[in-house]
Amino acid sequence: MAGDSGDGMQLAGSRFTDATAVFGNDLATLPDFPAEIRAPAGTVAGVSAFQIHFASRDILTPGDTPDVLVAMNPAALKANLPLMQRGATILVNEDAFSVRAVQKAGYAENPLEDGTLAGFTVKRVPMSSLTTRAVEGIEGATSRDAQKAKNLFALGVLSWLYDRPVDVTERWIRGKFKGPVCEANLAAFRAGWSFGETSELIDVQVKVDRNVDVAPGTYRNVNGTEATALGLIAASVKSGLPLVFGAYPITPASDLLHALARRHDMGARTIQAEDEIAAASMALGAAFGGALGVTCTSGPGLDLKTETIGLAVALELPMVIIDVQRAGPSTGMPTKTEQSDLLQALYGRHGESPLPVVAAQSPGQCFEAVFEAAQLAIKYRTPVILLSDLFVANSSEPWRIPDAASLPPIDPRLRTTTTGPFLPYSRDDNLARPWAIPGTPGLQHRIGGLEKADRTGAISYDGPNHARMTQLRAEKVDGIPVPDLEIHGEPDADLLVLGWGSSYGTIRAGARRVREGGGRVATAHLRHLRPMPANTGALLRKFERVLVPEMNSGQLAHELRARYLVDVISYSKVQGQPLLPSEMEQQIWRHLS
Amino acid sequence: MAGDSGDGMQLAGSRFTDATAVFGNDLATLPDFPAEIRAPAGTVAGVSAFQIHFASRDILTPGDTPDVLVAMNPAALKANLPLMQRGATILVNEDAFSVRAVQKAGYAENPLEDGTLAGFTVKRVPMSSLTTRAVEGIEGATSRDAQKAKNLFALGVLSWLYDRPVDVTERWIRGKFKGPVCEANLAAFRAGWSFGETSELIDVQVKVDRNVDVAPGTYRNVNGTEATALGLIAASVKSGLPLVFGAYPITPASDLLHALARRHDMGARTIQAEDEIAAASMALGAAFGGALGVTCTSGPGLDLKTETIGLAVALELPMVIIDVQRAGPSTGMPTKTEQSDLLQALYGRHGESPLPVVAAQSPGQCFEAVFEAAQLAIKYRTPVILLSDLFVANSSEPWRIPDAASLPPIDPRLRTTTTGPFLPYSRDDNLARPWAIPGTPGLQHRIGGLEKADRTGAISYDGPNHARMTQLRAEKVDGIPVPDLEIHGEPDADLLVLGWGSSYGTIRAGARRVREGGGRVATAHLRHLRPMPANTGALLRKFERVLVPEMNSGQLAHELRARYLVDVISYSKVQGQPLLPSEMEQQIWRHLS
Amino acid sequence: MAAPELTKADFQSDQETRWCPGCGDYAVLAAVQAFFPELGIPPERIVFVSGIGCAGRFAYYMDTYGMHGIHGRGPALATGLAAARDDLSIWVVTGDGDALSIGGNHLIHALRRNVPIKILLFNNQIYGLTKGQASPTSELGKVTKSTPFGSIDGPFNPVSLALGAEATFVARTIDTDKQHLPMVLRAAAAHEGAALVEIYQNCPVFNDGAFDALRDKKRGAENRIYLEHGEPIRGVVRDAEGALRIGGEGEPVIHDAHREDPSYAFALSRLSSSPDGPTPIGIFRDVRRPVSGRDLARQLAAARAAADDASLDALMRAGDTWTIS
Amino acid sequence: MAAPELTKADFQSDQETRWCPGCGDYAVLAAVQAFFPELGIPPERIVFVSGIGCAGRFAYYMDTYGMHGIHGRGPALATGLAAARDDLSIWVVTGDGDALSIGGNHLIHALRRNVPIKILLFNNQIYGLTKGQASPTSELGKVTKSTPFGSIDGPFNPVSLALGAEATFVARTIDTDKQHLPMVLRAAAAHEGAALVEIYQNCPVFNDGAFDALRDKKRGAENRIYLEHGEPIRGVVRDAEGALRIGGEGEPVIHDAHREDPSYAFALSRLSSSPDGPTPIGIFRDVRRPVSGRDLARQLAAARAAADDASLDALMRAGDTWTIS
Ligand SMILES: Cc1ncc(C[n+]2csc(CCOP(=O)(O)OP(=O)(O)O)c2C)c(N)n1
Ligand SMILES: Cc1ncc(C[n+]2csc(CCOP(=O)(O)OP(=O)(O)O)c2C)c(N)n1
Ligand code: SF4
Ligand code: SF4
Ligand SMILES: [Mg+2]
Ligand SMILES: [Mg+2]
Repeated sequence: MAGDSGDGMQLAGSRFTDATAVFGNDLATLPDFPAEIRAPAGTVAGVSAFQIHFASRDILTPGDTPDVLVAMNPAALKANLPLMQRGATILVNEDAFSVRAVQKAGYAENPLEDGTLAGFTVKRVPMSSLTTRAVEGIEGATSRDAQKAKNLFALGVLSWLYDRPVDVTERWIRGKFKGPVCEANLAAFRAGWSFGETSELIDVQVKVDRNVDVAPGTYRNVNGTEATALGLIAASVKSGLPLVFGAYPITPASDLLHALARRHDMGARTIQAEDEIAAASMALGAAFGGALGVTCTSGPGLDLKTETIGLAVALELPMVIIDVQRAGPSTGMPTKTEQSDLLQALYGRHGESPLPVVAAQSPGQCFEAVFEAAQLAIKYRTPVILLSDLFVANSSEPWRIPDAASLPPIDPRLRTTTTGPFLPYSRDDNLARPWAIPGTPGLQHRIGGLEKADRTGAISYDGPNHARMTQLRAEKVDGIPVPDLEIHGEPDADLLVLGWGSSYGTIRAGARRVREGGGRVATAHLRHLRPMPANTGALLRKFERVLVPEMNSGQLAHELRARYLVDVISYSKVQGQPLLPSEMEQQIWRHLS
Repeated sequence: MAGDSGDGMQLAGSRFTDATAVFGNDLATLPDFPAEIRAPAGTVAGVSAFQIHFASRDILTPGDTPDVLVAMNPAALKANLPLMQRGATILVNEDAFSVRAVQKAGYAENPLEDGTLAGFTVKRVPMSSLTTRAVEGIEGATSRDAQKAKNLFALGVLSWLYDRPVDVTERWIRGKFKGPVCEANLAAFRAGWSFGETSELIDVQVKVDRNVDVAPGTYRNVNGTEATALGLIAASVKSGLPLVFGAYPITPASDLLHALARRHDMGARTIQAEDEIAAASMALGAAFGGALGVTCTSGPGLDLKTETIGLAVALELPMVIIDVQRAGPSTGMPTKTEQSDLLQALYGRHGESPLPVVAAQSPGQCFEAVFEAAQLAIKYRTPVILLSDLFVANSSEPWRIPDAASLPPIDPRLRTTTTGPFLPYSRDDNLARPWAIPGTPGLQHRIGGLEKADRTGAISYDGPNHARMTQLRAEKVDGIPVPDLEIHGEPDADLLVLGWGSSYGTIRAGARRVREGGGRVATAHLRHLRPMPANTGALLRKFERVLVPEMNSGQLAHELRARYLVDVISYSKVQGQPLLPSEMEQQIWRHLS
Repeated sequence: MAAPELTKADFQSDQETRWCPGCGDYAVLAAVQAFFPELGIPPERIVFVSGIGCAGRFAYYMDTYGMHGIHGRGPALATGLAAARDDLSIWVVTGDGDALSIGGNHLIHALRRNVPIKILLFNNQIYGLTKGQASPTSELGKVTKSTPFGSIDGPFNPVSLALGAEATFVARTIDTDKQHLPMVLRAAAAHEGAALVEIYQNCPVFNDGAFDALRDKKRGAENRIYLEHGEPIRGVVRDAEGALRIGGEGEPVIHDAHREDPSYAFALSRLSSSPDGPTPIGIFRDVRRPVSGRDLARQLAAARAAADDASLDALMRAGDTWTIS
Repeated sequence: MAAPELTKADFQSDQETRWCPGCGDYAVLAAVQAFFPELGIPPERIVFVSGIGCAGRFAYYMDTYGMHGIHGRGPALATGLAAARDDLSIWVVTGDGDALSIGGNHLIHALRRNVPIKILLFNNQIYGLTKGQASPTSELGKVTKSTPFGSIDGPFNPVSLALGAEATFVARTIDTDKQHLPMVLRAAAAHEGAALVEIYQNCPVFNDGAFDALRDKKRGAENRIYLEHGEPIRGVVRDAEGALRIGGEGEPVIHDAHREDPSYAFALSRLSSSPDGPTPIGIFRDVRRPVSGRDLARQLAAARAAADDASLDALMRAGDTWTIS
């Protein structure tokens, strides 16, 4: 938190610290006062900052590089930016970036506009004016009070982001101030908090294990959303298929729509549909026309896309559905993460409607995951669900940028000719049917959601045909070859920790700590939820104990039990928060002894 | 099939027979010519009929009582009605029921209108006029040709209903007739077939085991739909809650809407909603107002209701969702039965959103099943899914009518007062929350889909609270006491056959046949899919082998494996057809040896 | 027994309001809370149903019964509630995305059916809660997060759409107009069937100033074309072709909100295509049509009250039965 | 190279048509198949997208590309297809339930966006496929399977609804009118944006005779009010209040389908409330408005064609990067 020395940063900082301590976190702080007591307002010299590092346990330093900077003015930004790593979040008081203020801070151009902040997650909040408005109605409060209360607005926003208890701070405000000033401060604090909640602000910290060996190459910081956007563009380029992305805004999935909407330069077409049903239908309609049809949503939206996904299963057309999971049920906690849509992805459609399910395991790996989802969709003519989550979508990590040339081409194998009558439901070796798109002479055909006769695709109510088609659809999906699970750590340990999705880094980190402490443990991570790797069952049986940590009530555990009849141990955390390395470490120790 | 002797019934009958033989069914026929060669047209004496009994195997007699009567005129109806058992299907040529024809047959009133056919499933088809229209366009065909071709229209309808191959018959028509007459007959046949398909005609035969001991009491014939309608009315009467039934038409669920729409006399309110989302939302909105909110649909509609059901889970309001399953995926085969929505009912919602799932096992038992669903919904303040299917909804059986007084009252326990602040998310011993409905002074409160703080119901983004609420919601559902599974047959046999839903009668019949043949087998039937009876695991482990027959790809088997880690044997049939006793018998023998 | 007089405080819930400072929603909330005592309906007989969006939060702030539903389904939830209960005053609060994008179908059907519910559509021409995407009322070319190169789709005119959907009551008002807003609410409450009230609502964070042409004291005075039943409509004439126009030659128009034929109200709705110039404000249409289920509700309530074991027995035993002893 | 002349047979698929004998759908199918050669578009560049219902079967019978989708989603599927491909002629076939009940939202949004698709709405005022329930165009009081005591909800007027949703092309025609139907299709095909064509279609099985007042030779001649651009509308006058009326005193009206202001077309749509009396038939409105994504499609196609590994590399490496060797 940095601002002008008159901005009350120390006060806000210490309040946040208190609330954090009450919250039970371990912490370390580093107040950073300006050298001169009365440095000119708005200059870099006048910046006052307060840094706090907190976590559940194990705080060794006051945080080498902060994850979040709150900059109340351009000078504060200038002074603290060098401390920040790319990928960090910067919350700026947008109102304070007037031309004059920008110059005073020593910037030539407005740093919010000129690319200075590229690579950071910038959240622009008009803090001054929102505070003024919050305070406006309070009898007796002056505009100066409002002006002074904006530190509490910032504190409110931060408290929301990090779930700090509000009552502690409110009690403190009540004790410290009186009358209109008290009211003004309370109003500002609450307004900041409400702003966070109401406008569904999200922040997640980078939890990814950074101690892995770093391969040579060119890197950048990406969050999961950016990597997904790049992966989709790459799949479009490598397949030569136009990308048509239909979506309806929903936190935390909207950002992908925003990112792709900018990509006219790569020929990407985004449509903000009237609802999720339409969004999925648009992607599917586009797929019929030979596009890479993609739709992206979060839980409530996935519910609504169900019927259309089922149609895609019946039509056997390529389509990618991205589900950025958030905490449910129902509206739930839209700004909190969870992995609780797994069973829905697998089974949440009427009838027997199998489809491949892939999961993203880290911000950078979203690129690969979505690229693979597109590959599978196109190769097998099937909808594919990619499970991501709020945590992986919003956190960021250094990502080794692949060479475009090294990415495999995706051959859409569009059918353009036929000898004899065209059979839209004949199949190749992968059991995939031909994709013949409108505009192809001689291959006119009709497809639909009614059961189809094998090979011809004509409407069929025949029982044995239905049995056969049901089986073919399942075989096609279950026959997809996916790479074997790889064991990390001690392959002959007693305990295997098997995770999926965004907990990848955390599980690795937890296991590493255990190993550092002398424990022996193996880990593996599922990226393919249907079909599962061929060696999954064997691996599960090989270990004496298998721990399955998930941010849900044990959905993967349930599925593993059903498939492999192995009594895995479910560790379930449903708090809207990512798993923590420390927590993993503790759990592993628990099951080692 | 019965009509005037000039109506060509024998011809139609023998064609159907041929197609049936080709189809591979065992069969027995009983042509029934009129005694006089030229009895006056339209009189009972002039009726010509043809009876056929067919099944996969084991035909002992030409069918004691026919399941379906095709009556081409009133006389045919009159002559054959005595043969028919209540519950059978009667397809009438509506056009032939003119006042004169009715009198000629010796009826005082039109039997279609005066209640003569109460208890039968009557399908009125304007066969004469549809045939005339079908033939109209054919060059050279006379109206006499059209008149004579209506037997082929009837044959077409029957062929559709029973999936007879059309090519055999068409080939025969081509061989037998020439020129316009041939065209006319072909057109009539196809028109009949198309009518069946286009207007989603459904027929199922009564497959229920009738050899059970018959308890004393008053009986009537009901099909599953009628029993469900009565069960809902009973739940409304016994709870004192108004029934609000929101539905959107869909085969085979629409009939329940039709049945309840007539029940103004019992205070039932039906709404044909604009879509399934609205239908579910209307039921839920009504529940908030203190009604028994119910919605009914089939697969594609269940997809659409997903999000609203999730809201009901979060709101913890009573609601009953009836899913009359049909063959999927997607539009699938709307007139064919299946049990393939089980995993969707259990898991097809985003987030952790548990709810009780109940299944109906026979037409008459639909009454109990839906009554129980309503009881659970009201007692536990939760949406409940009742899984029925096309087969159970449309087939019928004698049903022992309960005394209204013997049905348990359902106490809605509406909250009307409070001491201290009202806590809408406080819980009783069943973990159910208070249901305080608008109009109750002093208990104003707001509920919604965002996560709620325990007890107070205020919006909460708190992690531990979310974990606690997630657990409470699951515990509430899983803590519902349901009766233990009962073993039928030999409790110490090696093989247990465990079914669920509409296969109840078939499995019993198959097992009986095995026992008659000297085999030893036990059966049990699951009516509660979540929670499952407490003794389920123990039972599964007690038997050496457990056979789980289902009309899907093994969904219950999957669930049992996950829950109880028992390697059950799945017998899966996905042909849009109910399981058959003979098939069950065969499977049981297979796993006995 | 005379009920105690209700006050504004009776409608204020203890939930802290959580909109951004300066949000137009505050003004609407204050106006609604101030207006409700006038209806004389006790708070427990009032229900606010809402969808998702900033506007949807409204339901939490009224000390009545309330249901914060799911996105777009407010009118459907409310229709079910109205079917179950004809003794309640049911209000739906919705946003432009909630009502016109995802919820468009339920809105038009509730209006067609003439369900006895009052729908307050907070139109800020943007998605607020999800942080600034285009809505179906955002203007062509609008730059938003989801349309960085400008929206390529033209907007709905909510009043026209409602009239096309057979709405019996359609009005438009402005968040900050402390006189006009309650006046419109009063008429909506008095209307027997479905009432749609479009409220121009400023979103200072994501779409500030969208309605300045009408909200500003000075510009508003120029641009607001008030519709008052029986009064001439200032500045509006009927031209030689029979069309309504702002300014120019023609006959003056006397406003008739009760005209059966919605063509007139529709023509009024077309006088403005976006709220940045002269715009009609007030009640466009207010006519009577059978209210969905009104009589039925009474009839069914009576039937249900009479339904008992005896009638249930009779129903179950209707038709052919046989007895085995 | 001159393409061979197309004939009706080129548009007939080998699927046997499976409607009930006498169904109005046959007449529409025949008219459409007979009309299509005239467009000169090869069958492979034509796509029929449909929802579920009897009408939805239409897609199977045209020997073009076809997609029989799910209930109500035809316009959304077609919008996606149109976004992917601007070289196709895309037609949606839908029923009154499919388009106006479950699919109402997609319909109004496709019209608002002015997506280049042609929507044929087969209105038989009933649910055919599901055997006879009320639809949103069934009249008040209608007795159907789902409304045994008569429907309590008034119907939509599809033309009014479409106009309220900003439709740029709206027409109405009759299944059996072999001259008029192709004339309307011709105009719809020529229209650049979204076109909605309501086709009154008889369902002899579940709602026979609903349109007899217009389909009958004799009664039809009396009741059809043909709308022809530039021609006076027979029997319709503008009264002193500026309203359109059938009969009575007033000025004759010359039809102007191109009038920008939809109020006029809307007024025409209100001349009839159900098709059992005098009813306007023809093109109510046909105006130009930017077509959704028209220019964008070309621009994006060019961008995609140019996108290659080099541009992908550039994109991935945009912004801050660092290299580890
Ligand atoms: C099914 C579903 N889809 C999407 C969302 C995300 N969402 C919440 S509110 C909203 C739109 C808000 O816009 P509007 O209705 O105009 O309300 P405002 O916030 O502007 O008041 C969206 C897209 C959701 N909650 N549920
Ligand atoms: C999601 C879903 N809900 C319901 C249905 C059942 N259904 C099929 S067609 C139809 C309505 C048919 O009416 P309409 O659109 O008027 O077409 P018509 O048959 O009259 O041509 C319905 C309710 C379905 N197939 N899918
Ligand atoms: S985002 Fe806009 S509409 Fe939502 S609370 Fe903030 S100012 Fe109001
Ligand atoms: S039910 Fe009606 S609309 Fe459907 S095919 Fe038959 S006649 Fe045509
Ligand atoms: Mg809005
Ligand atoms: Mg219809």
